[in-house]
Amino acid sequence: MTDAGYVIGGWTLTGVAIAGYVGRLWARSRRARRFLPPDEQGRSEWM
Amino acid sequence: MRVATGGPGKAAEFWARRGTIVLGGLTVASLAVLVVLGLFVSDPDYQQGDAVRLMYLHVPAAWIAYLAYGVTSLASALYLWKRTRSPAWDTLAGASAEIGVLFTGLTLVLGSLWGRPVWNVWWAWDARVVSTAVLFFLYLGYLALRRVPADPAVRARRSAIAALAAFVDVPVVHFSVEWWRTLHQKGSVFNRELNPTIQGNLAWALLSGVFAFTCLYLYLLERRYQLAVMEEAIEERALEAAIAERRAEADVPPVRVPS
Amino acid sequence: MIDPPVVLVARPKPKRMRYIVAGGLCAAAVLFLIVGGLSRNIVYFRTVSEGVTAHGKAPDDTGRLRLAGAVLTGSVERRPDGVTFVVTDGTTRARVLHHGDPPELFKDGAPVVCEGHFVKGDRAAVPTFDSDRIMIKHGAEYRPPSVDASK
Amino acid sequence: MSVEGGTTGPPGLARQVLLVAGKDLRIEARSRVALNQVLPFAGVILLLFAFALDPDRGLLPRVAPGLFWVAVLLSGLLAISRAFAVEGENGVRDALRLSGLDGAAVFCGKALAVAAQLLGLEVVLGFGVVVLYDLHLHNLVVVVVASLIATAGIAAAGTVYGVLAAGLRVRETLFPLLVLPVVAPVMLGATRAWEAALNGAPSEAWPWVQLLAVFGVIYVTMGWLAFGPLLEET
Repeated sequence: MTDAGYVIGGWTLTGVAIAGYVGRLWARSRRARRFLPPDEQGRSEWM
Repeated sequence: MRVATGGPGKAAEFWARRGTIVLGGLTVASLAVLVVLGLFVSDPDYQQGDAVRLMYLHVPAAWIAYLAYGVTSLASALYLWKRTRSPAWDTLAGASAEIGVLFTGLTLVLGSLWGRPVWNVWWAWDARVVSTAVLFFLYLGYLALRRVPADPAVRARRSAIAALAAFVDVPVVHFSVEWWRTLHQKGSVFNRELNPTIQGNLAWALLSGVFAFTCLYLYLLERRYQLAVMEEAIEERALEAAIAERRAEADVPPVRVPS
Repeated sequence: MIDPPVVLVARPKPKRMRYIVAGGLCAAAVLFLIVGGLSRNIVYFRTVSEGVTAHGKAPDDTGRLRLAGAVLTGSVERRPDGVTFVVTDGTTRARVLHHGDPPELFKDGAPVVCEGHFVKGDRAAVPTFDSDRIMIKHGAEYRPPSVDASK
Repeated sequence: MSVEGGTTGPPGLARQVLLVAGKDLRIEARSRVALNQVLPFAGVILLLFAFALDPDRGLLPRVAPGLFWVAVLLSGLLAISRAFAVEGENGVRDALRLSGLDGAAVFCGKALAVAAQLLGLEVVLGFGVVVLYDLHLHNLVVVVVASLIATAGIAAAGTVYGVLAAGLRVRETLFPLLVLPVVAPVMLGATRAWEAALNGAPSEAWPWVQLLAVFGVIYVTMGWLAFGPLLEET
């Protein structure tokens, strides 16, 4: 494998890991909001 | 957009919401800048060539791991100290530790991917690498401890003590390259002379990485904290509902009284 | 009926002194760890001088070790089964007989860590080291090639 | 459990330590779990290592110090879990908490009892590696000193995390995950000290003994401070 291969692999992996974590947080938050009335939902804005 | 119900917290709430939105935007923008600077604009290193581009993720990830565990320890200490005790500190400690574990894992994997082309090995049993792996498992244990169902106050106290005990390893990781002879290079920014040994546009790429990851950390921390607050509220509601149910059962007069 | 256990005293107030003493003790322990002689011991590799000196004392010992130094410029010689070169730390030299392909970043002047053992009974001033793995030990200096060229 | 000296005020700290340690050791002596289960387990570990590492190649004597300490740790985990399992029964934990004993004294007492069991384990296992792995013991002083200090560190850290995990439903699985990374430096130091001593270079062992001592001090201090609050609310 060339240097570029390791670099691309590393950056892709980082992107996937971060996106995966954000996605998991998002899904769990969405699920949690379904169980709560609006005044207990905390701040739900993502961006 | 939903507006807070009013009262003194209204303005703070409004700005906190704005803060989250600004932080999210800043994170995405700075990550984009990092990709451009790190992958395209910056020059290859005079020795390592293109492999150095892994540093722009590896070093910021390690920095976030330190930062996250630092926040966890601070929050745990504030929880343990009676004058500042608040369940919010415990929630914050847990949220921060989870992100810390994510970034410690990333640090290890990225370090391994970087080590193969530049050291010629995937893994070296040197002090920096091993102490980082130990750090990963210490906080993995901490998270496992947090997940065990228990009385919230008891769990918070246990977790806080475990977090402080685990933090001992952080300085060991950081100074391992100074104290001991390792294959791992010494700190390139926070070294003993506080003299960054990274030059040219490589330094800008690393700086943008540190900035982007710091924004990302703060954003993730805020999101994780809000999630934890909501999940705690759900648990509380479930508990209240269960108690109300038992109450209701007790209020029903017994159908048949045994003689 | 069993008597309830005798309660001796009410729980004493938190002992401030205890925290101070304990904190001081921990700090002292950590300080000792930093300034104490541990740096001599937790080593990933030996320098060429240390390795050659140790080998000089016990030439028949073929224990595995890692030897670190710079590749002497002009000493690299490719062979069918690997490469030979001289490593030096400025004062002492050792000849390295490496089996297998050297890593990509291996070149004249590169800082290397060789894993292997000294040849048994080699009493030469520049002893031969049998290596089967070469790692590159980089410094923490990063700069673009253009800056390098301007120097 | 009744505590002596109820009318004359609390006994001294040292006396409290010995009371707790004596209680734990008496329980162990009567239940014989350490003797009948932990020791045989340690023996099985030694045998497994020998099977796994091909005894003919002369590998075993070289790696024996590491195997010894891994065996001590693994079987020590059982002994430590056991030291806290006995308190989960019959409300002993509550009794201990209400006894008015100083948290630090309870910690020292329990750690002392654990250390005593670990030392017994080490003696038997040491005998095992000498016989089974053909290990030649040189520089016995260094070996014994390193083992004593390492045992103190393992017992202290094990006791802190033992009480941390005690009373939890998942303590059997959680406890090793919590405690093993923490005692990893102790295992490293003890193994290297043994290797140095057995290879006939005792002077190289002392820095490792110092490392062991540093970790011992840190863990004991940690337990001294944290044990009271941990015992109080769990």
